[in-house]
Amino acid sequence: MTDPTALPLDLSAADSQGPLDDRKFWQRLPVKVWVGLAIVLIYVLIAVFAPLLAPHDPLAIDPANKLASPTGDHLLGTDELGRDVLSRLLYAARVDLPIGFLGALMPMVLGTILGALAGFYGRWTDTLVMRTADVVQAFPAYILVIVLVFALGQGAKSILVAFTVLAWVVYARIIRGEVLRIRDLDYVHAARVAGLGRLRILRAHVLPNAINQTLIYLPSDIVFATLALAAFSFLGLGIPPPTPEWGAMIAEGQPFIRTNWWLATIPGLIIVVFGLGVSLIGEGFEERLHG
Amino acid sequence: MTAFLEIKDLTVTFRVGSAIAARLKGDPVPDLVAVDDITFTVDRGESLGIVGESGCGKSTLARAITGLVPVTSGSISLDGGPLGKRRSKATRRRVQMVFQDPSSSLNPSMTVERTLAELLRVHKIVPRDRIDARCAELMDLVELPKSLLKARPRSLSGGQRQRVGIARALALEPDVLIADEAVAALDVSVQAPVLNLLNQLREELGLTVMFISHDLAVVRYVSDRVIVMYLGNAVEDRSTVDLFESPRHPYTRALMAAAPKFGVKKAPGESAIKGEPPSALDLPSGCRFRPRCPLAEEICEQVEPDLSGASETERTACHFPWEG
Amino acid sequence: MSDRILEVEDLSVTLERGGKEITPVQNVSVSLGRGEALGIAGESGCGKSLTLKSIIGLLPPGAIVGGDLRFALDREEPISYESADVHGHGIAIIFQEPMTALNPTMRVGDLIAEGPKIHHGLDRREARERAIELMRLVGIPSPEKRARMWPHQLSGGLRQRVMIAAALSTEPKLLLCDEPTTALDVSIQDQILGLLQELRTRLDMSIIFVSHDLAVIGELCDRIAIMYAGQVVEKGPVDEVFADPKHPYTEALMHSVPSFQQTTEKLEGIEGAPPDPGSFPDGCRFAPRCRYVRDDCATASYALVQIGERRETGCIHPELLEGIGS
Amino acid sequence: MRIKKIIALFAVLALFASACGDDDDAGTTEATTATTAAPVTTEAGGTTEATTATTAAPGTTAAPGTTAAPAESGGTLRVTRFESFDGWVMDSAAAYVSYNTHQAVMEPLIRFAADGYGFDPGLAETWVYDPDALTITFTLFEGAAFSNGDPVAAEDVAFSLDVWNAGPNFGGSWDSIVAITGEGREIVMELAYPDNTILPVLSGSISGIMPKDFAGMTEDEFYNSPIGAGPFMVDEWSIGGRIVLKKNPNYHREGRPYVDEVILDVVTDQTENQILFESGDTHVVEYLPANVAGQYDPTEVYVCAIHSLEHLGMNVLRPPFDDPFLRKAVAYAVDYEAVNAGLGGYYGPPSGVLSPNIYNWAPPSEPYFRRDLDKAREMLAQSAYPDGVQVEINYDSGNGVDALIAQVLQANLAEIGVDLTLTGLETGAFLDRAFTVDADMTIWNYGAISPGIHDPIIWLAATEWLFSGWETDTLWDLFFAYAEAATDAEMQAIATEVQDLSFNEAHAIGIGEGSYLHAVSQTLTGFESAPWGLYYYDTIAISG
Amino acid sequence: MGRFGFVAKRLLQTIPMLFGIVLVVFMVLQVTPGDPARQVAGLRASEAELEEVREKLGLNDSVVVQYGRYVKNVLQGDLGYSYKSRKPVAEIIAPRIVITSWLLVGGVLLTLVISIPLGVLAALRKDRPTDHIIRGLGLVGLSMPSFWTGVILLLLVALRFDFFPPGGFGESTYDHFRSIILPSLTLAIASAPFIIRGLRAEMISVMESDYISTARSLGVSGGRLVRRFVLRNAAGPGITLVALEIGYLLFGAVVIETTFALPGVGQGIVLAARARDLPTVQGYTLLFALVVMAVYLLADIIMAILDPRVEIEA
Repeated sequence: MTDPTALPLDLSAADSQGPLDDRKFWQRLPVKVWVGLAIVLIYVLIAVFAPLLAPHDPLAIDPANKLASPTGDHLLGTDELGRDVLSRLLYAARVDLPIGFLGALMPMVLGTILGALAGFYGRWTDTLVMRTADVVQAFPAYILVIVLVFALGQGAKSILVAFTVLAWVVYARIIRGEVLRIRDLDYVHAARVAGLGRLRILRAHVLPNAINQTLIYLPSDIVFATLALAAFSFLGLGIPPPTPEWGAMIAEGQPFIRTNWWLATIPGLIIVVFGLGVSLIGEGFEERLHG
Repeated sequence: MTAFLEIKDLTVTFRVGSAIAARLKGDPVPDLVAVDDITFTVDRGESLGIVGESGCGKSTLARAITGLVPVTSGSISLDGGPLGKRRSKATRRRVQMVFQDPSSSLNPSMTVERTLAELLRVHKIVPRDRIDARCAELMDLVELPKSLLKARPRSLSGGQRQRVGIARALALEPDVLIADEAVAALDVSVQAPVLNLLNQLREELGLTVMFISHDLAVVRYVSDRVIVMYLGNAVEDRSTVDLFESPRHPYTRALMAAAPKFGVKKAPGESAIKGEPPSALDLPSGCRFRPRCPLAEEICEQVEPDLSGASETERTACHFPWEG
Repeated sequence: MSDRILEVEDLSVTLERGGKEITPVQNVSVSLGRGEALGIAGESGCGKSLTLKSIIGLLPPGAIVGGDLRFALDREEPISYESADVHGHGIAIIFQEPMTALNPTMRVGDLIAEGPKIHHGLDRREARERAIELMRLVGIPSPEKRARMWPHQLSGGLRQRVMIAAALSTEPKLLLCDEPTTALDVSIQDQILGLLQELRTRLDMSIIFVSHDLAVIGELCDRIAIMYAGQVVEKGPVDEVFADPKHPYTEALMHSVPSFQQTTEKLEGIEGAPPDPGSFPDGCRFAPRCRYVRDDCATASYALVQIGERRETGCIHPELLEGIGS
Repeated sequence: MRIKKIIALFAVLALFASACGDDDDAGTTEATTATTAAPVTTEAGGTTEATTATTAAPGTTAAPGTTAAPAESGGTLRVTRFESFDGWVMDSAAAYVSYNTHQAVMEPLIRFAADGYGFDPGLAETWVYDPDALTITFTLFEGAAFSNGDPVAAEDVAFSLDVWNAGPNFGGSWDSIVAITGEGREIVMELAYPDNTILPVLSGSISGIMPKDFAGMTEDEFYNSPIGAGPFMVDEWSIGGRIVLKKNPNYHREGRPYVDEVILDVVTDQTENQILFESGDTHVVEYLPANVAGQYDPTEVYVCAIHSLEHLGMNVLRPPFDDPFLRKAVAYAVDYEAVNAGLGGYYGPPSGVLSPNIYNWAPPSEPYFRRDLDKAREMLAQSAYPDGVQVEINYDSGNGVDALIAQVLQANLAEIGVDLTLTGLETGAFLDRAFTVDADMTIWNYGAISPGIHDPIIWLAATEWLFSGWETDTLWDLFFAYAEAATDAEMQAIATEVQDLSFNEAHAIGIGEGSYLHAVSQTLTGFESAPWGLYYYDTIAISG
Repeated sequence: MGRFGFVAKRLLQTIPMLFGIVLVVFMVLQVTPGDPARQVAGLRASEAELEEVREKLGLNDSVVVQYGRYVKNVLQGDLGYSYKSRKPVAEIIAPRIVITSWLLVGGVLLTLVISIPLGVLAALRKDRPTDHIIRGLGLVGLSMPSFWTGVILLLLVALRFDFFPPGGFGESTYDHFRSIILPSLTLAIASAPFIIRGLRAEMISVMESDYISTARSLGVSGGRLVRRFVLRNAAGPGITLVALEIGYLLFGAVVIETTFALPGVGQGIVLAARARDLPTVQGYTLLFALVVMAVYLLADIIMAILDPRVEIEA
């Protein structure tokens, strides 16, 4: 008798049959997930309540009072147009967070669809999708963003389209791999024997079970999207001014780093902490799911 | 009487490796013949066991009948109608399968109820408003508490999952039920109830059952008739009673000798069959069992013995069958 | 007993799983004489495999082990379970899945040569010769050729033979077998069992053979320990236990397995499923599935009771058993 | 169309005068040339000194390093710039930084003077323009030779003329020259008609002298390893990469250049430039953006005369800026002081649409736009968009100054309900859209590179009024009138008329007037720059 | 079919990929707004002049013909011609490759120097404080925008220690070495966490595998166990990780070369794009893509050498 689920310890087989309902899954999440969730929640709250939290209009310029040092009125000083840096940092969450999340979610959706089609239908669909993936993967992101910024103009739309066009590959590979694995599992065979339609099998039996793996990857992609957005802003291809955005704020503040070091440093730290929060969630989930 | 399920000259081959690479090298395109020209029939209500070791093609045979793997040549017909490559939903319904591995045979993201209800709905087995009731009936049928309808597979034990697997197959009210190593992955203490359930359902529902297993004892317990397979061939096809009383093919005999038995101590160095089965890509000439057969003679190397005998269900493929 | 080679006393293994402590092995005591073969039988999650791994110190990190282990080859005092002292010195182990148990990036000959290199200081050439010798010993045909192959190029049966040869390379006095034939076909299983029996006699080696298959244990072993839910529930000579089980679980197990030697009778099996190590029941752990269960079973504390000269049972009501024959 | 060709891009109109740069022995640009005004014609062809009284006073600079002849020589001059050099094809170079480099290698016959008003000797020691005889006679320096040792001769100039004329951008600027002859050090250009523009054109980097037949190379080979008679030779170069210039041993002027080597690097990151400058790894950071100049030690910022004009073009070819009231509303809504503050005080409120500090500049006849929100609202109310409107503004996203200004504008215009969408475009895309007048608003910067007001007039015409799409026929007429004008007063009246045209219709408006800036290390002497930022490497020496 | 067969097959597979890459690179030019002819003829060239240029450059041919020509040229090693610099594109790119190679080699080396010991240590000390600290630091590194890290390093290190130049590439080999350290470190800070994480996971899965139990039961321990059993098996996936990382490193190079004023291909592509030197942009793009493809190919081949099982997966 072979038991393919048998791991080195024979209790693992029991583990897989253990009564792990959803509630317990959450209860047993490592502390780091809660820390990460707390961090991300704070950022989300900041984004949602930025208008209430911000002491000033983030766009209100006051060139006479530019590059001011921190004071009671401007807790983090002002930028080169005299705008309140703190308010801009808070409002920037409204740009960076959605783009970070969407920049990871949209490629996930596209990658999931393409990966699922490739894995499930195989043959030329597979060849087409995966060879395209190879090419996209070999392609420098910078060029693509430039082309898209040319074609669609600067802004969130171009950035998101670029992320989607670039980052779907990873998801497609994961999903394809999972679909190929699941396609050969007995419950899919059972569905086929039962005469269920291919699309129904894909939708109801294959995809829901394949998607877990991508969820693990999602947090690190959110971090990546946030960082990439910052990098594109740094190169002048990101969100157009004056919309506050952390990466652009770093780039704008950078020339003044010798005199007003906080201008570039603090948005950087804010990105780091956000990335840390998201990564902690990701790591925690991965630990929980993979042991 | 015409046979209910008729398998005729069935051959299933798989392509292994790259055909392009082989052509470039001038080699023949490598095909693995998993099931090689098998013919047999099953009567309505009969329980047929198929036994053999890994790689003998028994699972491929089962999957070919359910339509999971394409047939290379030969035909399958059910109740006079062909079971071809393209099957209508209604035809598919008639042959259902219970799978081996309870950990992978149920969709982990679906509750038992959704698993069953989906089939009832898609095949319109019962009116919509009867679906819940029918699910409950199916649970009764496989002797599971209805409370488990809301459960997901991961909170079920192996035995319970296998019962759900059976319920799923029965939901479509099939004529033929194929059980592929249905208890192999279960704990010993749980095997027997599942086997009993299958026996019982066969009687109650008048199912035709094909039971596929590597375990002689299990096959004997559930089958009226047994086909022994070796390397894609059927080497013996006899009624269970006859087969176990007087196995004719040397391979059948060896299998029986090799199976562990209570109260028999193994002698040092002793084994019932020498060597290992040859690669399916590089089959010996003549009788496939010949390199390991204690009785092999020259003719076995030259002529592949036919599966033949006194009747359709009394056949052996051996030049020197044991006459007990 | 002076010829005892191994004594395990009161072994308990505690692990952390999902933030919770579980004890999949509890109060296990087994002993083994020189040249003896002991079978440990039980179903998944019963702790049989973990017991074996405790003996050779291959527990996962973080495992807490209680009890004593005496490996009486060259010392009398108990040695620690975590200690690596036993590795390669007198105890060896073979696993269920020879595919995963062999280093995929090492030629099988090199793997077998590791032991001789480390323990006997053989140089490469000598170690290779020794490896080929061992491969011949375990019945691998054309060992010179096969020594240069990778594990994935071998069949399951040959892999298990390679595994055995590697184990033998350390010249063990005790060979632990963790379901070594479960993944194999019945004809190959038969060969491996024959091989083990042969090695045992030829090398005067003791064997602990873990399996869920009573019949396999019956073919190879002198004594058997039946485990259920982390505890040994019955111990005794194989023949006696099979002929007259003294624990309802043993009896039920024997009723569960069909046999092709006997005419068909209705198998009984056992209601329910073996419990998960995270949720062992209180009292007698088999009680919830036991057909003879009595009220006091739910509160019974675990103890193995001597019955007869060589047998022990964990059941507090052995008198209720019908016996196999009835 | 010949006229259009002539006036292409940076063509400049010189007056009848022939300036004579009598070079003192060392040949440095003396302070005296800076204060002499641009020469103005009298009809007889003699030269008289013009006054600069009517022009706005050039911004006096207290820049470092502008001392007299440097005492020391040798060393490596290191320069970094934000912009990329764009190759040795003089005709197609568009970046200011390229002009500096071209002149260092392929020196023209004459140079513009550092004050931007007159000329200095280049390869020619003296030059005489005779409008009656229709000739310009150059006398080359003794020993003027290409870096390969060949002496510069009339044939080389003639060959160069052919190459210049073939250029797609500037070709035609030299149309008036019909023949070049000469012998020895003398080179005579014969003109087909009197041409006021020709001397300024010949002083530009587009008129670098090349050896005849590319010194035996193919055209492509030549542009890969160019040869000129300038103070430096090309040692290594690439677009966007490092350029290494070595002292030309055959250079005709004794003692020059002072440095042995010039290394030019492109450093696009502003912080990095600053760090390199502070650590002494670079001597000059060319064309500092005004917004970051404040990060440098003020004594090390060379402030050119106020000359640069930040401007805004509003597209009159389509709604909404086909509505003059809306344009005026915008003009009155801009906070010019805020723009100035945003740019570190280097950009004051504009005085018109013509870049100031050049000869014959004149203001509009009415005071120029200043922020007046009431007036802005009043204009808006009269427009078709009393409740405001949404428009897009295009700018070069690589230009931090323009990006800043765009943000200020956005804030200003929001106050009157004009909603500005900022579209920063990569330089190439920006130019494409600008020159096809395919944007609601375009923001950019220009500075004339000649000492006459005709140069910005040409620029306005060439850009269809700073990318606003306004008709240019009137402008051309004014330009010709200007060219024919006899007196300064007439010319200034024309300048005023141009200013008024833009002021009255507000299609193209100035939004800030400022200086080009360089960071120049204290260790340099002899650094002098024209108002538009051009300077010569060979006048610079490194001390200490 | 053997490992040689795998490599051959893998090489064959790259051919269609090459065509795909060249196609995309070619398309960059097609979809980028703006007229290449105007680029050559000058911004104010007349329509007739533009037409002349188009004819000369073959821009009037159909896209398919142009693509065919481009493929043919690329196959002959001709990446095109920059109208701006009057140089073959290959000549423009070539000197920059050296600099970026320094940066990439430095970045990869530093990444490995940082990540291999830390990854191995974290795996060996799984779930202990060392592991948590290493992983925590990794997460921080992962979240740092590299241009930001670069500036911080410039200010904190380069301006304090003369050994590190504040930017540029220097003239001598020694200068190059000094110049490349901080940029490489910046790259490594961003990429090491990936490798640490991957290596740790791979090591753990290897260490938990049955064959490690086998090795331990045979008495193999300590360095021998790690070397011959753990690392050998973790190396293959590790190399794949590093290969994947190269793609990110190339993107990082674009940013970091800008920050540190390194005239490498990253900076080159930005400048070429800004200057609308499209043939050069194409050349860079092709170079990037080919490098990434070659690295993946190399990684697969090394995998095939390291892992005897590759032939069955092929």
